[in-house]
Amino acid sequence: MLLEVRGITKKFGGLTAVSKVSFGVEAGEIVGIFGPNGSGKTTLLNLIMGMAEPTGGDILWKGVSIVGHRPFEIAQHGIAKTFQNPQLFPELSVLDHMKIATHLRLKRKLGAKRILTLSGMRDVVGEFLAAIADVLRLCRLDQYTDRPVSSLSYGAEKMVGVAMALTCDPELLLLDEPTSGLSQEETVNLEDVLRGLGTHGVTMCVIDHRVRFLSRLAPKAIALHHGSLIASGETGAVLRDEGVRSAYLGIHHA
Amino acid sequence: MTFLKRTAFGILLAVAGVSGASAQAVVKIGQIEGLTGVNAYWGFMPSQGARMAVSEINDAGGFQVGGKTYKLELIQMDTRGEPREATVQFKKLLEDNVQFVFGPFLSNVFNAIEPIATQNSGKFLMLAGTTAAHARLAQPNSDFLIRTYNWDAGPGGFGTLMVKHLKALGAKKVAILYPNDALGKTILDLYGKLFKEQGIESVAETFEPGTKDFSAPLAKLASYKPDFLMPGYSDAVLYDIVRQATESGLATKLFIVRGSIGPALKNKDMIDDYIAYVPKYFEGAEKTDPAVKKFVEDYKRFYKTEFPYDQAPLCASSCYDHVYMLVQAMKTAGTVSDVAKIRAALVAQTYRGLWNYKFDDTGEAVFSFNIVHVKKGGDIALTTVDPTATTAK
Amino acid sequence: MKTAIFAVALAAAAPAVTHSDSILTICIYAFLMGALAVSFNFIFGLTGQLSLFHAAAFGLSAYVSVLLVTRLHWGFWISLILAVLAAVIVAAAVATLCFRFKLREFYFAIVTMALSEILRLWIQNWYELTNGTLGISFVQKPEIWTPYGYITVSSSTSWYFVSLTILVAVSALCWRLQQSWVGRAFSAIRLNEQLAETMGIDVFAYKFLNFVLGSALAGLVGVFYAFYTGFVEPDYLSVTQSLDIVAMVLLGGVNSVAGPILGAFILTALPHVIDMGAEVRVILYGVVLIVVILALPKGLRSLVGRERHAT
Amino acid sequence: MIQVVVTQMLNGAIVGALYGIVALGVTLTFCITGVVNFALGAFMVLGAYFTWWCHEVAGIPYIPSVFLAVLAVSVLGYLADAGLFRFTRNHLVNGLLVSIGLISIVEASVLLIWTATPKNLSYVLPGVIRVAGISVSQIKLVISAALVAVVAATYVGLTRTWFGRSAFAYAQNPEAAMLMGVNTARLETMVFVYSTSLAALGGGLYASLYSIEPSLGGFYILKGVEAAILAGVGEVLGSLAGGVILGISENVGSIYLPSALRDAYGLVFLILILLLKPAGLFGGKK
Repeated sequence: MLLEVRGITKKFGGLTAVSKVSFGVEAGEIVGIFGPNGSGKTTLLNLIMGMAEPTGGDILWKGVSIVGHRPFEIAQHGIAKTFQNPQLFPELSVLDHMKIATHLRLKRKLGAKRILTLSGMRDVVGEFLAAIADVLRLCRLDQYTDRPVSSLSYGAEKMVGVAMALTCDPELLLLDEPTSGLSQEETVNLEDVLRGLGTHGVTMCVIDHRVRFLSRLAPKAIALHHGSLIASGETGAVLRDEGVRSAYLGIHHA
Repeated sequence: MTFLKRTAFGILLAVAGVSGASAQAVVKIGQIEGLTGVNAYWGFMPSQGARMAVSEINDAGGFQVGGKTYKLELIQMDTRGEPREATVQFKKLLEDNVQFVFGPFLSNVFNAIEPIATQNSGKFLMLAGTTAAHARLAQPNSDFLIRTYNWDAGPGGFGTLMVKHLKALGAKKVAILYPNDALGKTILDLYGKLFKEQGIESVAETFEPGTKDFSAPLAKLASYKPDFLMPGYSDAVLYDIVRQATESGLATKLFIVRGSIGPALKNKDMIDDYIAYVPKYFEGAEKTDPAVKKFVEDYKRFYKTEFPYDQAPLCASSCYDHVYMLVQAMKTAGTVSDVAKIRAALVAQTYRGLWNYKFDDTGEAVFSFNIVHVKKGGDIALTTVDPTATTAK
Repeated sequence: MKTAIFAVALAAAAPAVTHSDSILTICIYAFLMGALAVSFNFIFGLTGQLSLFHAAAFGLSAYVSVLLVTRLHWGFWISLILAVLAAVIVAAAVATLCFRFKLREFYFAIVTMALSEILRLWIQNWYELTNGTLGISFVQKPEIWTPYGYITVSSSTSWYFVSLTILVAVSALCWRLQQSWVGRAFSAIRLNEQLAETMGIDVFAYKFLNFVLGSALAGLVGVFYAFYTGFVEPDYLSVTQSLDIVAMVLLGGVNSVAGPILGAFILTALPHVIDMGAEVRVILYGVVLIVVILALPKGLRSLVGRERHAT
Repeated sequence: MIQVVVTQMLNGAIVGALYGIVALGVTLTFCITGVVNFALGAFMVLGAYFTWWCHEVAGIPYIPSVFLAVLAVSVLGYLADAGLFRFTRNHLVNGLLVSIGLISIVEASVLLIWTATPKNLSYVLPGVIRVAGISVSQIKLVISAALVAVVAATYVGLTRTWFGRSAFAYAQNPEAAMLMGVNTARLETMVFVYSTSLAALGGGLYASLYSIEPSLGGFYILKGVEAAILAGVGEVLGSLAGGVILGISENVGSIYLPSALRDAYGLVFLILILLLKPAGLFGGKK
């Protein structure tokens, strides 16, 4: 089991955002996380990424608890996350973003020895440019390489987020609402990209509102409602689940 | 045609002007003080006096040395009270071949430029006011330096005398309240010793420059039950300290060795006794001494203001004298460039201007001064002390 | 890069042209303040931390070195090293305090200011050791090795080259780091701390490193500044000093290496270029400051082409 | 000894009230325009000198003099905002720099016009009130009362009036306020000018307590900022309290410890507060 979540709980003051959720992700799987607004999906991902401290329960990464680890440590373990509304470095170009994202690659490659690279004038990022180019091509951003992110479309901005996450070459990729705010054709594009990743064997947990998109993408799924797990298993089954249907119909028709 | 005439005339004038200038020999006087910044107060006072004297001398057609007429050119540099700025400004003066430098009053500035001055010893004269110059005078190779103020504890210094005077009044305990800056610290140490010599007990409290509310330190000092409070060291703080001390009754007998009697007069109904050393008690002197009367009137005319009977004119007047003393020394030395001769003449002279001046062997000034008693209601008792008449050179 | 080398060459040739001691002095101070500004920009420009502790690090090292040399009669170079070490230790303490408690922007500025004020007051009131407000004036000058053997740095010309060397060294170091993966991490923190963290950058560690290194460089400059002036006083650590540095950096332009140097030169030389009444000079200083900031919010550096960036 | 301490607490509170009025200006401008307006120090200097001039030179009675000074400075404040600070909105550092420039301009101009010698107002309401061995000067009491009144009035104005509420709303969430139909540009200008007039008032009242010199502004603005941060940015009544706490910690501190370190006592207190309660002593919201 790559990632195992055991009875994780998060309380914000009075309300319980996530309560006793347990599920697991095997290497190579793509898991869709279903659930209406405010069902605690985003909080769940934040808990995994270490961006919020769980009130109870445990998260195991390759069998070792990572609860209490800071986000940068969790990133080092090999988990990367994208954000619902794209988080970027204003005023920098797409390439600059990718270069920053190579931070972990360099660390994994040289460890403490990377200090020595400072003695010379050469910029070690040179070695990763090829990899960056691949990622950009894969994410269909190659034509924007030197554009400042501020000049990109919303869809492209979100894609930059995905590209950065990929540049960290993670073992597990957490995607928070990747299609929200995307045009139809951008969504299709994104879906292809993610499928591509799937075939490359990248493990993913994906939150999304677009049920069809997600059901096409993720063979396995879990569903949350009011913070608790109401169904999990093969995606079709989950979506046919009564509880899940009523939960959704309760909010809006999908 | 008229155009041609006018241009021709203009050219003539220009030529005349130029030739006139070249015929007119000039002696440069530099002044290096902090004219802006937190300590501007200390630069402003002396610069006023110097400016006045120089313009007077020039308006009178300059002065004669060796049958040649010279005028003065005053170059006032602003150090902002910063060593960095002072270093540059001082070097500028030296490069400008200025042979006579007035100032500085600030010891940090003096400490910063002293090495440069020492390197150029013999090329110029520095007439410094700061107490930091006192220690330097004692050391070898100090021919460049003259201290224009009289050393509190020196022979004929007012410090010793004032403390004796205080002793005579039966003071047993004195509380000192001084700013925690260079001069403050110097005076503090100095008077600590002087009081001890006279068997007067003293307690001291210092405050950060810029402090305006002294209620806490005053209360603290009052709890020692001192006979006198010695606040310092300039009118900039005295007005506040004296007001707060007397108003609250924490201290009504004061002892001042720097600063004017202005604060006493402003609080005259609150004070019991206010003993101050002032180089000159203008209010009295202008009635008796024509030179002082003239100075006061010139000052009003020159700066188009009322004559402030406080610390400002005290320092201004001294610097005013220094300019005349220097000119006097040039005349007696018969040169405007041989600084060694001029220094000798300056140190040798006994000058009777607004103040009476004399120098000791090290080149430190000794001058006449008044001890003023301001009693409740503002009646004033005056003692004039003139070491220049007594102390042998 | 080329322009930089050209500028240095030009600067190195200057003493041959002018013999004016005062001009050399202005240059020396401009070089030293330039190096100080660059080291400040290393903190402020890269990680965006508005440190008002900079003058404190500068002054602390100055005092430590001067005390070691004058009181214990130790050599200049060992004193230099220990002085910089002192700056490192104190800066590390400050950084731990501020960054552990996650003080941001303005609060960070205020706390660093408060700490530097406390340090100043402490030095100023420890008369036995520091001679307090009287300051310490001393004659010792550093000895350096040259191809012609050891020489004592005392003449303005020799100081000119020493200070130029310091400026070049500090600038080169900062430039190199800014261009590297470390500089990239710094900028990432400035631009989006949360994202930087999820990219695997240890925000605390890098902020800490950045602050300590910048302060250490300030300390280095402080030592040479003190030994050139031959006098130290508590005002070395004053808030005004820190604010002057901020002014230099912003005037020249943040987040470049040339900018702060430019700013330092202008603000150091300006008062001497304006040859007017004391007060007028100060007024003009203020006017220049305001006009430049309003006309060029990115500083004078933005006038001449953009510096290449690795971020 | 107990009397001494109580007296010092009183004095500290009064001195602190002066910090408080500046702090209030700092807090308001910071909330609304996102700039720490160090130039308030300069406006305080002007307020003090104008008051002095009106009273001593023009011979106008004290209270009208203060009003005139405040009026004059507010006009200058408006000009400064329209000409300078309008361009540094929400840009902390540039605003800081413009303020520094302005301070040096004002200080030097004052030097130029009124010279470096400190100016003294002829005493307004001299004498002290003594109760049980505790003595406080009358003018100090009156002035602190005035300051408290002004702060209270400001608070009422901000909480009870539509303008005040919209100001608060704006401080919380500019977009929302704009949708509410708040004329943000005008709001920012009004708040800026109001805070300058507060500084001027502080200066005018200061002039009746202490002798004035051009450099007083720099000292007081630092205290003002400290007090504002101590209280928590955005706290109206808090800023006064912050100033008072600062003043008391300084005065009482200097009884037991050397008064040369006076400024340090407030600072230590400030640091502790910021570390333990970053939102400030009274700051509720983040």
